[in-house]
Order: sequence, then C-alpha cells, then structure tokens
Amino acid sequence: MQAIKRKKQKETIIEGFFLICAFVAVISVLAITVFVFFNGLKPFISNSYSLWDFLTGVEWRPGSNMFGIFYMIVGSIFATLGAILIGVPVAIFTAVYISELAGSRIGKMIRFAVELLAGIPSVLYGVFGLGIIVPYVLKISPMAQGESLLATILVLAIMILPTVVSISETSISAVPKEYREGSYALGASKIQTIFKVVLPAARSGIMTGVILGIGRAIGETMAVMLVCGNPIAGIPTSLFDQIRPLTTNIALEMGYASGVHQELLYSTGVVLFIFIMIINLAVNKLVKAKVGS
Amino acid sequence: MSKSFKKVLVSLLIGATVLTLAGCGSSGSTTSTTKEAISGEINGGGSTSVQKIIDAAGSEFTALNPEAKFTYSGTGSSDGIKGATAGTYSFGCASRELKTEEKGSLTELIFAYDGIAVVLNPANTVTNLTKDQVAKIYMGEITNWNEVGGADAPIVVVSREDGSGTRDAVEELVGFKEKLKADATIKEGNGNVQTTVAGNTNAIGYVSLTFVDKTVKAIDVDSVKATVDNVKNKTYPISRPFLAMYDESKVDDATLAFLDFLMSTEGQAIVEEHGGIAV
Amino acid sequence: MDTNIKFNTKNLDLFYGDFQALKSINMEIREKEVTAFIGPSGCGKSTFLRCLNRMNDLIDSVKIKGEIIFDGKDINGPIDVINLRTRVGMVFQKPNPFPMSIYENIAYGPKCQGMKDKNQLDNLVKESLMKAALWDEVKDRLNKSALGLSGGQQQRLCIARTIAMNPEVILMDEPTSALDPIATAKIEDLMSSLKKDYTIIIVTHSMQQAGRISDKTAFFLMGEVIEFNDTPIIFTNPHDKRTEDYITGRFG
Amino acid sequence: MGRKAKDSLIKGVIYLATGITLSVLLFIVGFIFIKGIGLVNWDFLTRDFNENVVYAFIESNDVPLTIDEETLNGKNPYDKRYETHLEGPIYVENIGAAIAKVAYKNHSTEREQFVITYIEKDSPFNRAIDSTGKSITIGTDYILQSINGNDFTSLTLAEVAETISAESGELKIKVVQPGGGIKSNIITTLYMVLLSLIVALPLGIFGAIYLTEYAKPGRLVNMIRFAAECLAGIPSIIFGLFGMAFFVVALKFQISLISGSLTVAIILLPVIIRSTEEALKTVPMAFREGSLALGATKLQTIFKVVLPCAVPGIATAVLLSIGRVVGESAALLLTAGTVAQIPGTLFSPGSTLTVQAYYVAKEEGNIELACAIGIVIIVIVIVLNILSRVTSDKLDVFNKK
Repeated sequence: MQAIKRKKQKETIIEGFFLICAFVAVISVLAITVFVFFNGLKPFISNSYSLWDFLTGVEWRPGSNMFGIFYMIVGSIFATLGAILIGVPVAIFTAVYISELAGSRIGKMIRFAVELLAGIPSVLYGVFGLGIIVPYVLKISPMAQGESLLATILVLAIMILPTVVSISETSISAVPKEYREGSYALGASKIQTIFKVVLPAARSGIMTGVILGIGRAIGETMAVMLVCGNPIAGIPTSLFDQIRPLTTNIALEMGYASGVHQELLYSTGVVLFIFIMIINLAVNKLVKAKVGS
Repeated sequence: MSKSFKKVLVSLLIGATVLTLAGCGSSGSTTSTTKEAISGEINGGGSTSVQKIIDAAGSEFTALNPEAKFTYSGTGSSDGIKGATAGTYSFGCASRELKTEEKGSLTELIFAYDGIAVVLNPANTVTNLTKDQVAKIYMGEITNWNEVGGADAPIVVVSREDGSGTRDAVEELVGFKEKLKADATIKEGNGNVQTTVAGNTNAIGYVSLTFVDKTVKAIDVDSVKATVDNVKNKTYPISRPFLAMYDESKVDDATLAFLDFLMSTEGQAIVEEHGGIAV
Repeated sequence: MDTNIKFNTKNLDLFYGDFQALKSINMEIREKEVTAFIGPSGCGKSTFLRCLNRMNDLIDSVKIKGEIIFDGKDINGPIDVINLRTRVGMVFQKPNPFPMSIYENIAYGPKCQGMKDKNQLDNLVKESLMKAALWDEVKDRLNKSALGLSGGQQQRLCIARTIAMNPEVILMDEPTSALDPIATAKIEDLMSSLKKDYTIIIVTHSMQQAGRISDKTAFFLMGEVIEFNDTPIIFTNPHDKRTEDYITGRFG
Repeated sequence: MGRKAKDSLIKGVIYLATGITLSVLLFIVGFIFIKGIGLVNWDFLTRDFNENVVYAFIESNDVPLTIDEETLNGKNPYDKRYETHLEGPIYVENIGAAIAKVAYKNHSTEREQFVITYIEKDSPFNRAIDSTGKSITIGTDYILQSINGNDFTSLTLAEVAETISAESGELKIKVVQPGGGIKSNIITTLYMVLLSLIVALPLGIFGAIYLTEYAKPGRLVNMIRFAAECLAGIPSIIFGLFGMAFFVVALKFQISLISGSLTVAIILLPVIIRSTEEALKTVPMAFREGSLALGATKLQTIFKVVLPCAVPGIATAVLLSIGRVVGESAALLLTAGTVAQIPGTLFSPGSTLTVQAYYVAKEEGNIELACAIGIVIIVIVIVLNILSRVTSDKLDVFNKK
C-alpha cells in the first residue's frame, strides 16, 4: 500500500510542477501586461496628456508636447492589412502545394527552403528592403522617395510567408488520409478534395498560422524601421506615402525618451497590445464557431 | 521517456551548463585602482556622433591600461544623458547642450567641438545653400531643387530621430526648431542618414563632420566650406560641443581615469586625428 | 440469370513494387447481384476490389497489367477516373464521414459534380438517407456534425452519400468488420434491399455474412482466384480442396 | 466554366504561389550572398570586431633570418578584402620580424599601415609582455604603429626599418590587433541560444504536457492557451522594454547576456508550447489507452509513449526557437547592448550576430558587412535545420510512416 501511496504522491507533485510550467506563460503575460498598461495609462490618469488628443492627434512632435498617434495606427493597420492580403494567400497555396501536390522529395526540399526563410532574421529583410525594395520603389514613386507604405507591405508580406506556410502545412498534412479517400471515392477531383475537404478540416491549424503571421506583421520593428520613412505626421493616403507604424515609434525613441514622452511611448505599446488582443479574440471565436456547427 | 530521447535532452543540458560556467569563468566587473594599473569595465554610451572619436580614445586607453575593458554603445544623445543619470552607463555622451531638467546631478565636460555638415547626394549639382534656404527646405517652404539652383526634382528631406543631439543642434542653429516638415524621413543615427542620402539623388541630410566620406557631398553653408579649420575659426555657422557626463555618486575611478586621458594632450590629439576640434 | 456482365476481368496482374499481389485474375461479375470476395487476410481480395474504382492509383508503387472491362471500356486504360468513381461508389472498412454536417456529407458528391439547386439537393439527401435506412434517426439534426453519430450510423451515412451519386456499382471493403452485431445486421438488410438497384461487390472476413447476402462468391488465396461460383455451391460442395479446407476453417 | 478548366486554373495559381515563395527566397538569399560574400573569409570569422591596441614591451636582440629572401616575400598575410600590398617586406634583425607597407581601404576609411608579415621562431615578439607584465601574443598581420614614442604614420618602409633598428634594449612598441571580424558575435549568439533554451525548453514542454495531458478543458486551460497566444503576438520591442525595465534596471542585471537571454526565453515560450501541444495532439489516443491498459501510470505513459511520439513536433519547436533567437534583434538591442565583445561574465554586454548586422547597416550604412554577417547567420540556421531534422528522424521511432 505504501508504495502505491508514494507513487500517487509523486504523480501529483509532478502534475503540480507541470501546472507551474504552464503557468509561467500566464505569469509572464500578466507581468508584461501590467507593466505596459501601468506605465501606459499613467499619463492619462494623472492627465498630464489627454487620451483623446493622443488617440486622434495626427502629429508627433515631442519637443513641442504634441503626441498624436492616430496617423501611426492607420499606418500600422494599412501595412499589416497589405502584408496579409499579399502574404496569406500565397502562403496557404504554397502550403497546399507542399503537402498535397508535390512529390515527397520536392515537398521536402521546399519545406526545407521555407524553414530557411523562417530562420532569416527580420533585420536581413530590412537590409534586403533597404538594398533592393527601397531603390525600386524610388524609381516608380511619384514622390521620388523609396521609403514608403508599399516598401513596408512588401517586406512584411515576405516575412509572414514562412510562419503561415510552415504552420498551415503541418496542419494540412495532419488531415487523416481517410477523408481524402472518401472524397476521391465520391468522384471528387484532387483540387476539389483539397479545397472542399482537406482545407476545411485543417482550418484551425491554418488559422493559427494566420494569427501568428498577423502578430509578426503588426509586431515587426527592426526590418520596418529601415524602410518605412518614420515621418512625424501625415495619414498615408497613397501606397507611396511614408508611414510610422506604432512599433517603430517605440523603438526609435524609447532609448532616450523620459518623463511624459516615455510614458506616452508605453501608451503606444498599450494601443499595440489592444490590437493584438482584438485579433486573438476575433480569430479564436472564428475557429471555435466553425468547428462547433 | 524512451532512452534515446532522454539521452539527447540530458546531453543538451550538460553541454549548456558547462558552456555557461566557462562563460562566467573570468572575474566579475570589480573596479580597483592600484597606482600603476587601472582595471575594471567601462561601459559608456550615448551620442552616435562621438562614436569615431570615443572608440579611438577608448582603444588607446586600453592599450595603455591592458587591465581595463572599454565599450561604447551609440544610442543617441538623450539616451546617453538618461544612462549617465540612471547609472546604466559608466559615462554618457551628448552632442548637444543639456536641457535644464536633464542637468540634475550630472557633471559635464566638453572634450571636443564638431561641425555638422549638410550633405547631398554626389550627383546633386547644388554646391552652396544659405542657412535660411536650409531652414526653408526643412520646414517645407522650399520643395524643389530648382528653387535653389539645382535640377527640377522634389527635395527629399532626411532628418534625425528626436533624441539626436545633432538634430537638436541643427534645428537650433539653422532655425527651424520644432517646425520640421511633416513628411520628412526620420533616420536613426548618422550612418543611416548618410546611406539614405547616398542612395537617393534628391535627398538632403546632415551628419557629423567626422562621418563625411566619399559616399556623400558636404556643401558650403553661407558660402563657407565645411572644414575643420572653418569650424575652429567659427566662420562655419553649424557646430556644437561634444559633452561627456557622469554622476558624481555613481562614477568609478576607471571612468574618471579615462575622462582625464580624453582631456590630456594625447587624448586631444586623437580628437584632432578623427576630424574633431580639440578643446 | 444471364443478366449482362458488369465487370469482365481478363488475366489481371498487380505488383506492389516487386511483390506480386494479384496473379492473372479472370472473372465476370454480373449486374444487380451481390458478389462476395472471401479469403485469408493478405490474399489480395481488397486489392482487387480497389482496382475496380482505380483507388490503387493513390499508391505510387503499384503496377497493373491485364484488362478490366467495364461498360465496354478497359478501365486500366486512359479513362476519366473521376467519371468512373461517380459510377462505381465505395464504402470503406472504417466509417470515414467528413468533419462536416450530415447534410453536407451527403450533398458533397453531387455538389462536386456541379449540382447547385437547393431543393434538388434537399430531395436527394432525403432520398439517399431513406434508402440507407437512416432518415428516421437523423431527419431533425441534418446540420449537426456527422462525427457525433454512432459507428453503425456513420457507416450507413457513408452508404447514403455513395447512393447520392446514383452509382451503378457499390464496392464494400469489409463494411461491418468495425461494427457491432446489431449495426452489422442493419447493414446486411440494407444491402439486400439495395440489390434491386445496384450491383454490389463486398469483401468480407465472415463466411456467414457471405453466405447470407451474396449471390456469387469468389475465394481468393495468395493473389489468385481459386474458385468463383454461385454462393450455395461454394459453401456446400466446393470443387477445389483448398476452398473446402478454408470453408471448414481448417486453415486460413 | 467546366470543372476540369476550374481545376487546372486553381492548380496554376497554386504553382504560381509556390513559385513566388521560392523566388522570393532565392532573391533574398542571393542578394545577401552576392553583396556579402566578398567580405567573408577566415579572418572575418576569427577576428574580433573592434581593433585592439596594445603597448608591447620586448627585449631587442639580433635574430638571424633563417629563411631565404624568396620565401620571405611569399609570406603574405594580407587581408584581401581591405589590404593591397605597397612595399617590402623588409626583415628587421633586432625584432626578428619582417614588416611590409600596405594600403588599407574599407567602405568608409582609407589609410596606409605597416604589417608584420613574418616572425622568426626566437624573435622577441614571442616573449612580448604588456605594461602589467602579462605575456601577450603578437602574430603576423598585426599592425605596428610606433616604437618608443616615435610614430610611423608618414614614414616610408625603409625609414620605419631604420627607426626600429636604431633602438636597442627594452622596446615599447604600439601594436594593433586587426579587427573587422565577428568571432565575438558568433560566440555571444551561441551563448544566447543555449541560455534561453535551457530556460524556455523545459518550461515550454512541461507546460504543453500539462495543457494536453492533464488539464481538463475549461477556463484555466483557455486562459493559459490565450496567454501563450498573446505572448506570441506581443512585438519583440515590447519584450525589449519589459526586459530592460525588469531584468536590466529592477533586478540590476545591467545590460548583459543574462538579461538578454531571459528576455528571449519569454519570447520562446509560446513558440515551444504551441508546437509541442500541436505535436502532442497528433499522438493518437489509442497509444495512451494502450499504455494505460498495460498498467503504466499517467507519468510513464507520457514519458515512455507520448513524448517520444511527439519528438518531431518538439524538434520543430527547438528549430523555430533557435531561428527566433538567432533572428531576434529588437528585444536584445535594449537588453544585451550593441557592444561587439565576448561577454566575460553573465553580466557583461555583448551583441549577437543579428544586433551587429542591424548596427552595421543602420549606423555605418555598411550593407556589404551586414550581408556578410547575414551569410554567417544563414549558414548557422541551415546547420541547425539539418541538425534538428536528423535528431527528429533518428528519434522518430514510434510513428514511422
């Protein structure tokens, strides 16, 4: 009896240990959230700067106490949207090719190439952007300016490719063989099988890939900083306008900002944070809703 | 866990711990000053404009005092000031005067003067601009090169991030304080401004004189050539001091020794050698 | 009963890489009859069944020689495989409904062939479910997920979605081996009622099942057809000794 | 449009998309290799980034030249990327070494310098010490700048040889160890990968085990999963802020290796939890039931059956994490600093390859050097890819397809 009791005890201790490990993720999120929200909301609570001016202002001039980030929010949204519109379809179709159409040897090669693309640090995308994309945009831009929303979209689209491809591909190839056989047996073609059975069945994995892709696009800082122009005002009205996404605003000035200026950079972080929360919630609900019916 | 899986994980752990122990083998960063050998880790940081001079002075200092370790991170003047006050840097550097609220308990010393060159792309035909023209360009009142004797092309204005000392000095001296035009491109650091101007025929930017090389063209301001001599004899209108600063209560002897070396004749020779103007 | 021949196989050989799974199969399968394939596992009965709707194409190391004439054309030749599969439906050993609603599962096949009209689909779904004797059990939860059904219900759903294609032939690869006796009985009654409209070819392990529902039976051994005859003859006085040994359970 | 036409159109789009992904990869890697390959050579990998100036004290004594003039000229340690040979070499007896005059040119500076091309076995250089008496190494391709205070800058090679020969007794020579390499960055990067994996891997794997094996579906599990997902979405610059404020300032770890690796460990958590969970989910329930049915405890089932099956997923997790650490820059910029040195202790700063590439591209505008560093990074990533693929195949014992 004694041995069994001790074994039982050992099990619960280790289960507790596992719980703590899982909980570390929660603790770190809470710590970061509290830290960012606390510092981010301080200026508005002690109303040394009005939240309304902060969220709707279109000029960022710390020197003359003007802190408007509306034009940055618009910039971030346009850049991420553009990157998703270009990057996600290309990524999902590539994932379909790798797991469904490619022979096992070619599939393996492309999978390796995509994992390589995932390994390339975002800084090198920035350097590539600076070296190739910016001069190219310079040529075709009416503003004779390489740094632009278009350059940012292209860099971000390339960057989210590997994330979306590798995660989507894993979940597509995890769809059971029986579904494909069932579909073929009913006289469906290969393409119909892929788009009517396999992709819907792999939806949750693909959706995860898209979430991470969006997260990476909205959160990218270093690569974007080299190609976006970082103007101090101006809502982008054309692809060739410059933008200052929320992330670069933080990275550019966090090192040296102090006092209200630093706190309002934390507030920029809060806005970014809320974006991510919204995206995660929206997509979680989407994934649960589809599977349930 | 199956045997082979456990083996991999265990070997990963052992390998890692051995490496980290080796990592922190050598002594921690204790600072001690015996009469002849100065030792300890000096981690400076701040303005990117001073990087060339400070790095050269640092390597000469460590040559003379092999026990001392010297590093400098170029993160911008205001960061240097913040780091010096918070003590995350042994000493901070700034390429502009300190604002009153930044002074706090910092002791400052000017170790050099530096001209700020207005740089254009070598392909640009313009060779001279008045201070007023530069101000109008940066405020967005002049937008085409043909208004200042150049080709018919839009002017692409490149400026520095808000914490840059160089930007603060230029805005002050040229006279467009806080009136920079909205769609100016902001680049972080002298090098970054330089590559942008080098890469765009219609761009105009400003960098520390110590950074000017063959990739960009420094133009005359108010028809005065941007040279070290013209800055020394004060005819060149845009120049500013290089400040080093530290907090009395937090500074260590090794840093003080380095700053004394910087102000010594040998230190000032290094300043001259790297395009700065000795004090 | 000389109804015309549905499948006429002529010295068919099949190789997985260099292992020969089927050796010179010659067989004529008649229309509107239930033909059963029996034999020990690995004897090639399932492999042969899968040849009839070209499902073996999915395995890349397969090489096939010989002819299978279906409706006057050799299906091993260059034919429209998709069209063949719409006319030769298949039900698998493990029920494999799609992770969709019951309605969508059945409407899937016709939709792939371009049927779009809503009420035409509704009627087809209802009709197929009634033919598969599943309508009463699911008629009020058609948009619930098919994965929620029991094993037997799922298999009947698979039969229903095959019927929805209005095939000429229904292939069944050990359809009841994963089901309990009650569900098995339901499937067997269903098959005898389906016999009126469809040619059924079933692979089974259970000789009682073959005896009960099939008109003709083929005994496979080591990739060859040892004997192919009316079911009563096979089970009462088989000509070949090996068939007799297998039937009386002496080996296999 | 008929089904066949629709199918071939979609198939065309699929091939096009794959083509775009592949051509983008080739274009980026091609750009980096073409721009950077010129700067990559053995020196690039084995030298520190910054030049290291030191005053060497040696006893001058005449050492006869043991090799003939012919081979002496052949000894050419020049760094082909930056140095072109001007004069010499001339053998100087009282220091037992040969010196040549060389023109040095990189993307921003140009200068002439005197380089040691050959050192005799018993040359005093092999017994050089610094001002505190510690012995120091002086090798070929080191640069001589002055002797006993007289500087060489504007002299010809012959004049330099004369000045040195004129001196005797104890010589104080200013020697520069050449820089321009990334040895320190490579080592810092490997430290960062190992340190962050030690922290994040166990936490991530055990966390994922809890989520899939133990946790009953409900609010707690959703909260943990949502937290992990949020972590994945948080931009690394915010991790940098948190790391700076918490590890650097609050815990007084200073801007250092330990602050950087702990910050990155938090970034890795969601990647590891996500991939491991995904892998654990693909392990069929039948395996667990089989093991439990044989009387194994839940723990034995997990470690003996479930985890080995999930190894490919965990290998992906390790792969993605390493890729993320090697690629991380924003978070490390604020926590580990931009100083190009091998961190002496856990608490000294050091810049990883990526931070150095960013600094070089941003601050010096030197795209070629950034690409050269990029090549080294890509090679490391490829090696890591192959390594983890091999380990996952070898350990993929259970679910051989």
